[in-house]
Amino acid sequence: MIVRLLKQPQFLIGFLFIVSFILLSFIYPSVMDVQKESKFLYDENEVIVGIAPFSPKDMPPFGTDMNGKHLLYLVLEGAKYTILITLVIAFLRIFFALFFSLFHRKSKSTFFDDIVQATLYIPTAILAYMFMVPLFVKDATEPMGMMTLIVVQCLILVGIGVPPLVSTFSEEIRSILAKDYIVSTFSLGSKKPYVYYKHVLPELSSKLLLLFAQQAIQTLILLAHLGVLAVLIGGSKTVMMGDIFNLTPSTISLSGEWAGIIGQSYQKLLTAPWIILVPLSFFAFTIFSINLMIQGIQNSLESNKS
Amino acid sequence: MNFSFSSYLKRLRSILIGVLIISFLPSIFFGIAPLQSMKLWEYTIENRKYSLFPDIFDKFFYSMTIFFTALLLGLLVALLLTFLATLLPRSLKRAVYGFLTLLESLPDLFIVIALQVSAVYIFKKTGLLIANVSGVYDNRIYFFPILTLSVLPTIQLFKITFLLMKEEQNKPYITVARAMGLGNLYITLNHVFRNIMTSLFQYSKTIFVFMLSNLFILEFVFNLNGIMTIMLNTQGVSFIITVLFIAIPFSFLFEVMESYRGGLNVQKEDAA
Amino acid sequence: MDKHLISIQNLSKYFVTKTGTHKAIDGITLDIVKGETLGIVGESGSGKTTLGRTIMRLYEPEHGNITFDGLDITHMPEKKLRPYRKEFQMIFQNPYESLSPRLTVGEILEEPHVIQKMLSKEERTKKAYSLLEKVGLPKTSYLKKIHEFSGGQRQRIGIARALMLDPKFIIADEPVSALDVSVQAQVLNLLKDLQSELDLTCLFISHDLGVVHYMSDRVAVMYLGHLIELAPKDELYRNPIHPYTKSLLSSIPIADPERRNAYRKPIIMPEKPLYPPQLIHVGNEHYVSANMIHIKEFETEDNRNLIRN
Amino acid sequence: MSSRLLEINNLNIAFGSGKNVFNAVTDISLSINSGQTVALIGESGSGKSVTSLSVLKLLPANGRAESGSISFDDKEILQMTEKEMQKIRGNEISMIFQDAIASLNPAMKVGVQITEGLKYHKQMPKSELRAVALSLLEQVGFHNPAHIYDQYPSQLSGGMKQRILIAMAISCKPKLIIADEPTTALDVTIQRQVLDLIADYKIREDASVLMITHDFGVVAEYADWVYVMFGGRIVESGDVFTIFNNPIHPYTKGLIGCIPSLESDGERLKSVYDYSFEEAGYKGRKFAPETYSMESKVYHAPSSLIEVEPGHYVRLFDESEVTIVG
Repeated sequence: MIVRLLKQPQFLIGFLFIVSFILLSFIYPSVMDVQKESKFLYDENEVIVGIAPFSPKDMPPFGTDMNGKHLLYLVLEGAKYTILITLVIAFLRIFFALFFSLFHRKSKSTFFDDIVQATLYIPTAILAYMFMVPLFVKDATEPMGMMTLIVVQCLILVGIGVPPLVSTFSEEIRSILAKDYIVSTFSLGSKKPYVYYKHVLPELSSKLLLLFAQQAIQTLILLAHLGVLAVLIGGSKTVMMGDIFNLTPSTISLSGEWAGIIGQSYQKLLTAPWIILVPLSFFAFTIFSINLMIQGIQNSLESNKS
Repeated sequence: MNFSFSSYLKRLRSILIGVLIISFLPSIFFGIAPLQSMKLWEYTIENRKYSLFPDIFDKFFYSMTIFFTALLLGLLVALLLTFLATLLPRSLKRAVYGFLTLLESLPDLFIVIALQVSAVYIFKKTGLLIANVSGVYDNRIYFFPILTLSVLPTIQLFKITFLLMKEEQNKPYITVARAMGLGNLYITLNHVFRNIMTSLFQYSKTIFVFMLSNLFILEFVFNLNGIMTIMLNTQGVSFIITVLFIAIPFSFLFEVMESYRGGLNVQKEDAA
Repeated sequence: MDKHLISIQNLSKYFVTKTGTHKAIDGITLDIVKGETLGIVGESGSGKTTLGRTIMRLYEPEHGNITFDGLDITHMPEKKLRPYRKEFQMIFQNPYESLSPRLTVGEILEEPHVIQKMLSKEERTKKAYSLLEKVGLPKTSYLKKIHEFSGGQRQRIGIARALMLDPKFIIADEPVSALDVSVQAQVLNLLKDLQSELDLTCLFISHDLGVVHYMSDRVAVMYLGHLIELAPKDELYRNPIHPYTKSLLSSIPIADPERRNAYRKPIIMPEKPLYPPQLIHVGNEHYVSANMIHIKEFETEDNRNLIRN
Repeated sequence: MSSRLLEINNLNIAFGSGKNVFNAVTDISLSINSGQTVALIGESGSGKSVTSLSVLKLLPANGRAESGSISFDDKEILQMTEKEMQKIRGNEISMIFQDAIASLNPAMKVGVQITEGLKYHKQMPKSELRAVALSLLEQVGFHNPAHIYDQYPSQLSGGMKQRILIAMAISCKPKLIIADEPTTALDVTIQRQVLDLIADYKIREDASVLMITHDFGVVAEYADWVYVMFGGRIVESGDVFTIFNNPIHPYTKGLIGCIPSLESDGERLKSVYDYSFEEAGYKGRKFAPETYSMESKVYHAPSSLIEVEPGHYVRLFDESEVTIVG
């Protein structure tokens, strides 16, 4: 299966982009001089001409954010967090959904289906927001350390994605179980776990990769939305910005992932749009490369069916 | 068309239970949030309290006008594009399809912000304000929200009709129609389009769900304070009411669609 | 043990659908003698496949009971039934759906033993090879996957698999309807040879009366979930009583142009009776549903004496 | 107008191009007189359906008639433009397909679909269409035409849908009906009713029928003339009585032998492979094509149809000494 996938050009391009991006995000400090900050712009005779944030025209390649940090480095720094968090969340969603759908059919509790029905009408961003706000309030009262906060946030993002996935899986499993060769295995007296392990899961596995990639895209989009809502992974603290005359509270993302960049400078949208457009376009690139991987997977699925 | 009211009620009941569970889960996990202090029928924006009831109706109406105009615009543009696509040579068709997957992977947030920024940029450069960019307290803007919200349905509807056109061509009933000596144009218009419209019903459910979450982001970025903004800022009972405001009409729509499709061909694999 | 390997009394299986309960099979009573092949013929919707699968306990029957080799297995819990499952095996209709696309032929053939935890690995492989040879497939197919085989070859693999556990009773559910007519004859002959060689009792299900006639000793006709007529095959062919059986027989085109009967008896599709018909013995092992006995035109000469005695 | 309605002469049809070209059908010659039912019999992959589709120029995109001629009513079909073909399809030649389940537009009422041909070809006004549709429905055996008219295809059984297709096919009173395995997917009781319908139409309108089937019983019951096809070639042809009483080609004998008949007193079914080549062949020349098991590669040395008795042709290899390449 994997060999066939690597032969698909689209899958290869998408896969290489993501892997190289994560690698670069880990090794870039040793490769480029990171500390470069340019809070002020001096013209040839040392006169301060401009103050951060600078547009990509003044400060290639991507310009800087409010406190002069180069967006290029911010984005590279954030890449590993965003992509890895997304992959972990997508994987956990698939894992739990598969786990539930194997046992969900047994338990007659229909609450699960009710939740699935209800989630159709509530945008996922609002759903996540509803859980995140009380979490932050609780964290404010008795802080639980950044790591536990991130873990709980991830669990929330996983929990939201599981119900609709469970109904997709149950659908898939039902259609597989109806196949003749499964009926014939049961006619041999095989137990349910044996049939699941030997026949249902391998048949599902080809779909799992596809669903994983789709979940990764949904998580990326959700992170971007939460960024705009100033709900940041790893929490945020508000800090007084600007000089003493106009102290504007602004939230600083502790974990530095992309949505954080967007979240903390969202108010500057109209004045310094590039600060938000740059991380957003990286979100778009990642989503596009995952889409390429999906097309590669779909082609390989078709080819082995024919 | 075997629409049954009882199955619609069953669906509503299950949505109600689902919403109830969802609205109480946060407080179960993370304790009662202090916002609970406000009365049942209230929502807060920038911690100023507003009473839910008179506002929710026209806010809902405002959001829905944007939603359905965008959907209609999306449908029209998609059909136009499909018709143009049929005239394209085969190689160009694949290129169009590839371009669309690229467009589709643009996150809605990107489109919304890019549009807003470019509108401001054009205004700064040329002084021409195409349309107002954000809904300050009570002036309702329509042009940009509808344009942004229609991008997603246009792409998805076009991709689906595009796929269906290809799929439908080699269906046996097309060969039968050709064997009856009917012209290709006649067949495309009377047979293929008619079928595509009916199978569009099946996919519209997923498109609707996507559009709802886009509507929310739209309202936030353009700060239109429609129904979604209320949903964001309410808790407990008022949250349930807001969700039901959306759930009741849309689940009715889904019920009608499913019953209509039930009569026709078998449920197609979800391609969107 | 009495001579009936399988006997079924009043077996019924209902499926609950959106539009009400569909009585797939209703009140079927049938005995299958050890070593014989009982043919089940019926058109689509007659419930013949459901009957086969209910006997195999793949469906839980609503009422009635199934006795296999003197043992009532109708509601036997799965755990207790498991050892007996190796006694009755099934051959499926669609060669492209009834074998796993991922396993090699060897794995497919040995899976029954893996499930029933019988024989060591070597014995399983030896048996797999011997059965491959018995169904006329080369030894090299052991390592191949099923997408490398034609429909006819896949059906042979299905037959080999059904015989791996040395069953006493085989249910063949439309084993040849998906095959080309030339391959069909080969598979039918293979089934006949294996049955006599391994002394198997067989239930042969098909919509094609010609195929059922060729394979079976006795033939049962099913219509809309009811058993309406049962007789030795030649008796049924020469002296059909139920109007539906008559229509069935007269619809089959005879491969002989001289005997084209331009005039054809009209096809009668009787309404589905409310209650399952009772079968009455009308002489030389010929059973027919009671409510058909009183129909006037049934009193033809050649079976008038039958009615008298 | 000569009594020859349809004349096909050494037609070759190929699919694909370059390296992976596939000759679906080679050197096909057959003719149908008006009022005659001709049967094309063969198994899957024998090219019988492709031949029938080529008569209406309905070959799939990558298929093309490379050489040979198809003349219908003294008009050469292969030279016709798409416009001219559209006037013939459904109007003078109409076709009935095997897969009745999917052959009707699921989103259109059945009654409307029946009269589309009339509306398109005969510009029949809307008012008359409904009346004609109802009479057509009666002709194909529906007792409640008004009710059936308003049904959608998904509400009808397989047998009913096939009758709708027949009603469609005969709506413009065509001279030739091509029935491509019209009853394979149907139960035998419905099959007879459907085949009788086609036969009644043929007699009533003195039309002719090209019947594509794999069931020799259907051929014996309904056909006047038979062409047996294998590996894209005609291996034997003749009138139905000669073919049944004196089949010569081993493949034809095999096809007839492997039908389980109700009168057989238990003798073993002969499969196609039991009729392996009698060494003698016919008058010193071997039967072509050499092997006929569908799996093995078939050796296509030059061969031609020889008239072994008036009107009875068999395909034999041209040279007597032929090296058989498996």
